Amino acid sequence: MSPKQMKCIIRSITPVGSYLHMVLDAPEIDEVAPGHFAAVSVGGVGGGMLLRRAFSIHKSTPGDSLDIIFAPHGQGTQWLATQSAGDEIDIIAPLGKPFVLPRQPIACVIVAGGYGAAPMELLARELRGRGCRVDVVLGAATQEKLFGVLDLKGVADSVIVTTDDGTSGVRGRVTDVLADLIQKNNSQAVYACGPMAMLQAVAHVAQDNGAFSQCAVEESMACGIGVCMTCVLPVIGDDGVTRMARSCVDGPVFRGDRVRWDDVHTVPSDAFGAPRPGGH
Amino acid sequence: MSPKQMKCIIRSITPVGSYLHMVLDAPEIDEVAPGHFAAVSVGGVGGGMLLRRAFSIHKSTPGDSLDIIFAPHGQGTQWLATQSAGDEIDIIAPLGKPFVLPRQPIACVIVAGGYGAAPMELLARELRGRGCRVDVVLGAATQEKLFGVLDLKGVADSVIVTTDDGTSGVRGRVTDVLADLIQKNNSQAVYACGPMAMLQAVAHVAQDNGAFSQCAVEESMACGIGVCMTCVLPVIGDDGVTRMARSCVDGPVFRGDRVRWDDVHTVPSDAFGAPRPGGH
Amino acid sequence: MNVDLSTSLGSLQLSAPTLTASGCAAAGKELSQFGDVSTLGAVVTKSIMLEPRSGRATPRMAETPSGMLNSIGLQGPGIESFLENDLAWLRANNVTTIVSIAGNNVEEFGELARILAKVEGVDGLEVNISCPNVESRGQVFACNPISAAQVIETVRSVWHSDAPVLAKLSPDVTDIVEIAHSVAEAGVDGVSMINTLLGMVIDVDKMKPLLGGRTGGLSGPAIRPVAVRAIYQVHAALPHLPILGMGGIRTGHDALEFIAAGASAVSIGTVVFGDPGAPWRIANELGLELQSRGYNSLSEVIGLAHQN
Amino acid sequence: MNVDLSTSLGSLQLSAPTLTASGCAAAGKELSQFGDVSTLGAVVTKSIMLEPRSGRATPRMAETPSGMLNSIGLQGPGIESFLENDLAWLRANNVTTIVSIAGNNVEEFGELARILAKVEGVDGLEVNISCPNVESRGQVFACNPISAAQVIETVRSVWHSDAPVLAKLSPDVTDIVEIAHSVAEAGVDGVSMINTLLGMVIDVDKMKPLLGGRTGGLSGPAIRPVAVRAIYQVHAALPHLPILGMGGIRTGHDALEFIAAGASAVSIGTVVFGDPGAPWRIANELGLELQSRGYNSLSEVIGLAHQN
Ligand SMILES: Cc1cc2nc3c(=O)[nH]c(=O)nc-3n(C[C@H](O)[C@H](O)[C@H](O)COP(=O)(O)OP(=O)(O)OC[C@H]3O[C@@H](n4cnc5c(N)ncnc54)[C@H](O)[C@@H]3O)c2cc1C
Ligand SMILES: Cc1cc2nc3c(=O)[nH]c(=O)nc-3n(C[C@H](O)[C@H](O)[C@H](O)COP(=O)(O)OP(=O)(O)OC[C@H]3O[C@@H](n4cnc5c(N)ncnc54)[C@H](O)[C@@H]3O)c2cc1C
Ligand SMILES: Cc1cc2nc3c(=O)[nH]c(=O)nc-3n(C[C@H](O)[C@H](O)[C@H](O)COP(=O)(O)O)c2cc1C
Ligand SMILES: Cc1cc2nc3c(=O)[nH]c(=O)nc-3n(C[C@H](O)[C@H](O)[C@H](O)COP(=O)(O)O)c2cc1C
Ligand code: FES
Ligand code: FES
Repeated sequence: MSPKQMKCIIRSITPVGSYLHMVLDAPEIDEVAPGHFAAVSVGGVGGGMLLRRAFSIHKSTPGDSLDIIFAPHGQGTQWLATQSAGDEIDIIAPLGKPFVLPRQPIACVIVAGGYGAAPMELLARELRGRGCRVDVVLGAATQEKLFGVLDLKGVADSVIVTTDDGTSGVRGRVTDVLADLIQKNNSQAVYACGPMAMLQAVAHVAQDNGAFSQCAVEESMACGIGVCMTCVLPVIGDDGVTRMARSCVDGPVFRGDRVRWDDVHTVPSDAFGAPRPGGH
Repeated sequence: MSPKQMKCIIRSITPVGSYLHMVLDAPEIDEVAPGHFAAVSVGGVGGGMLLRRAFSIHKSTPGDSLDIIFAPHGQGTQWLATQSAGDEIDIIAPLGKPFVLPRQPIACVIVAGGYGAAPMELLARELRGRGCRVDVVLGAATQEKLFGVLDLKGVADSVIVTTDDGTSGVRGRVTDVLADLIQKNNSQAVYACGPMAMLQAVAHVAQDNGAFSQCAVEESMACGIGVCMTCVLPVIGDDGVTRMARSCVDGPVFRGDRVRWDDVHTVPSDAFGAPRPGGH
Repeated sequence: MNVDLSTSLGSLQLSAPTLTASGCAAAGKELSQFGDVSTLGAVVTKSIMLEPRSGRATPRMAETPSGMLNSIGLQGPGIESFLENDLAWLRANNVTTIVSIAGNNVEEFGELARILAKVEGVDGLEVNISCPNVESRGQVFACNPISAAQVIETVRSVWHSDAPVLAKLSPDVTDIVEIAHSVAEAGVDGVSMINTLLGMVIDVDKMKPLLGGRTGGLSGPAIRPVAVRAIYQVHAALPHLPILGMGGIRTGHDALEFIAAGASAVSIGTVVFGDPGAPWRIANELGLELQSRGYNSLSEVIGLAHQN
Repeated sequence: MNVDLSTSLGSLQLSAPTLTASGCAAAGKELSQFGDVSTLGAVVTKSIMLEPRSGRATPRMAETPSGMLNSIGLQGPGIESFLENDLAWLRANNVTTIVSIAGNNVEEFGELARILAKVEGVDGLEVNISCPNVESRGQVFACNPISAAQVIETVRSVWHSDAPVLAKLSPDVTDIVEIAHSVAEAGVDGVSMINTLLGMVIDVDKMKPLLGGRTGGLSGPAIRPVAVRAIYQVHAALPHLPILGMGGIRTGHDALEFIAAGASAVSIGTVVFGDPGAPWRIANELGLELQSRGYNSLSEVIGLAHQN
């Protein structure tokens, strides 16, 4: 389906750990796939903030509602946190390329850091619906920054929690337990969403252990719809050529083995159209 | 008293005709005199509006509350109209030079156009408290734009209403009835607040009929506290010299016979510091 | 609405007064999810260069009060791919198209114009001279009346088409009227103004400029008063030179300011990022603004603020 | 807070890093209702001219997105009255005072400096060269490296005081580094930047420029990225030239951006209109920003963004 710009009434906004869970009335929304995101206007009339904020779609019921999970962080998300049930906000959804789902009922691992877990319940349900085994690793810096543990326990075959400070689950990083999990279940696909450093590590562990990975990246986006070219990162194409791909329309989900993680935030010298010695 | 910057919780916000009546919790407010104004921040966090909006103080109880009456008009007042009881706004009050009150129990006329009536109940009470006779003329384009009719009826010796379209009271302008009123009661002072064109007409009628006038003007203000020099108008000083006076600190109340009404929005060539032929 | 919103830029008739701004709508395709781009005045495409170009390192944007900075660095596929894919799509969809071109030196501008002169579907050329001249220590063409004129003369000499050539001016100059005079003499059919202002945001955690490209271009409503002033000045000096106005237009009311200052049509840029439907909405609002003030057509309002 | 916020502008030691911006705090008295102005780095007074001056017709201001336009036209009482009333009040209240001066021609600047060199209580001079030179068809001094230098040389030649002389630069130039070089060679002890950008708003009901003076100066957070860029460029070119930074500073975080870009102290301008306590609040916030990042003093952060 193609994205729609909609005015939505906030049905509820509820704290969940460090996050806020916002449910929107979205009568115009169609089918949403896991990994799709929504772009939300912030700041209101006469506001000084021009750009939308991107959030993974947590849940959605066609013709009815759409949920997001967000962390009050900078100016825009802080404003969003002050909104209440009954207030109207403007969103565009669904946006981006969602996770690619396996055709076969293979064993999969879902890995998420912090609010990166937002789209994962939807994903886990889809995978289970296709007969896949689904093991989950959820990590965060500390307990309050975990999201979705209970919900995912209700869907997945197993859920392992890691926290940097040990306040919940295993003390450590998601990658500390990932290799074992892949080995044990002979997992063939890893689905990941979270901070870029985590994604990079996950992609490597997956590759080292013979699994395919799908990573939802998070890059600063001005438009979210593919027209501005701000959200790029170096991604290797089918032809082996590295291009500065737009994470909003070519992503946010990319194959983990195709993103040049070490070169994110740079333009590799062998990228398509990169500056040549002596100018272009 | 000197002005204070205060965070105030909105106690209530209620429509009155075309206007909104906002009552603020203002525990820090001291004594307020009729003609003082308040400057209100608009737009909230990250908002694009830097400047405060000025409103006459309608009522105030020291240590307790402060009321304003406003018309949702441009961007800032429209934002203000979306605020609700319980929300916090930032105000500076009291500002400006209030109406000068007579020492003797003379007969006075109060003339107001539209929301210009906001400070007039307070003024009428003060004047009555000094033993003055108080007659009131309230005008507006149409009935919904009248303000304070009932309240003033409760305080004043008489109230005449005029509307341009005749939807309430006498069809016509406040000045249509003013001369008669001054003559009839031998009024010695006229107090006015409203649009500049009305003030000009009132000042002339007062002068023609031998009365002293005090006019609260309304000029675009950037700071409201006397530091920016945006809010000026040509006013004749005690020394007979015309100066570009700041309406926020030298006013907003000026003697009607001292404002050079025809020259408002210009710099008269005989004003102090006016450009001389051939440059400065 | 019975207000005639059609307008023109030199010989190019536009059925609607709002266009997209270069770099803010790619080549129209993505935006077509939010409206029919063939009903816009025109799509002005992202500035295209001869060769494919990767652009600058990220971060490429920073939100600023009522504005944003960008340092894209003209990422694009190069003219060949542009013709095959982007222009082909625009033609197939009957979109009025103004192609924006950028070069590293005068010759590249000429080469691009030569190529584009030969193809169908180019309804106008916007020459983005607000980019650095690698042969002049990176000085921006539009910041120097002589190099600005050289670009235009070179383009003009190979441009054998009726489609208008517009020069896109930078506001980062001491005297924009001087630059406008210079490109007018060099033969442009009109000017587009304004491009972004050079700005910077510092990341105080990393203690370095936030953008990968260090400096970036400031756009959005923050710069609107600068754009209106620049257009007013140029229209006052060169009343017959058509102006495509841009810089922070968010509403029909804003657009009317630009028209009154002297623009014949307007481009919608940064505001599209927050509101992809803006180019259509603003055209509609502009009609209502004109109607409510008793005007029958947009054309009668062009430059009207100069009469009072 | 155990962060040392003291700083300096040339020979002038400042106990606090925030100053008022010229024209945004009159001569300090009105602001003293909201805080003790003697605790600010300094009060920079509204630019004063030789003669009393009425300023421009109203309206003199327009709110714009995250900014405002003003066209005050340097209304003021003239130097004599300034000394008698304003400077006397500042001295009596122990306020560190930087006097801003403006002239219609080079001689007037010299005359003002000559007068001020003789009086007590002038801790610094800010030479507002961002005003029109009536002898050069109204071109702004700060827009021309030669006339900018002439003003500074003339002031310098009569300024026999240790108090620093700062030149206030305009951002409305093609190359602000060139102007900074020029005034540095002419002998300034530092530069203040930036003054406002030239802008305009059209009143589309009256169909004419809204401001009485037609154009006005754009200030406020809208222009902050332009200010940061200008300061960064000048500090890169002239690392030893002290900079007093200004342009849309609203928070301590903003102030830190300016310091990191190369400013030694900052002036708070337009934001004072909405928040008269801002100069004190921002100094405090700046201290917290430094503390939370582990810095012990403001001075160690000046220009730090150039190292990464
Ligand atoms: C595809 C995608 C999905 C996301 N999903 C979620 C989610 O489910 N929950 C959640 O809490 N956050 C999510 N984020 C991150 C979220 O978009 C940012 O935290 C948010 O934009 C920050 O806005 P702000 O107002 O707090 O910060 P500000 O500092 O005010 O933002 C300024 C500008 O920078 C952009 N920006 C700043 N940080 C980020 C960032 N980390 N990623 C992208 N843009 C940024 C903003 O969009 C804005 O344009 C997602 C980001 C992307 C790209
Ligand atoms: C001393 C004084 C007392 C006032 N008392 C009242 C009152 O009791 N009730 C009431 O409804 N209004 C009152 N006004 C007018 C009120 O301040 C303006 O209607 C209001 O500022 C407009 O803001 P806006 O957001 O609607 O318009 P915008 O167009 O968004 O305003 C833009 C800028 O222009 C200024 N501005 C615009 N119109 C006016 C105006 N008419 N007067 C002054 N500044 C203006 C605003 O303050 C703001 O800075 C008073 C004005 C003054 C000066
Ligand atoms: C992300 C981005 C990319 C841009 N790319 C170009 C470009 O390629 N060529 C060009 O001439 N202008 C480019 N511009 C400038 C815009 O076309 C426009 O002139 C400027 O942004 C002011 O208008 P606005 O405030 O409405 O965006 C770009 C602007 C932005 C924000
Ligand atoms: C109302 C107003 C009046 C000003 N008057 C002067 C002035 O007299 N002299 C001067 O050098 N700068 C003057 N300025 C410019 C400011 O000092 C400052 O350089 C500019 O506004 C940018 O800072 P800001 O965005 O913090 O206001 C004035 C600015 C404003 C808004
Ligand atoms: S955010 Fe604009 S292209 Fe991706
Ligand atoms: S509003 Fe600033 S001096 Fe009056």
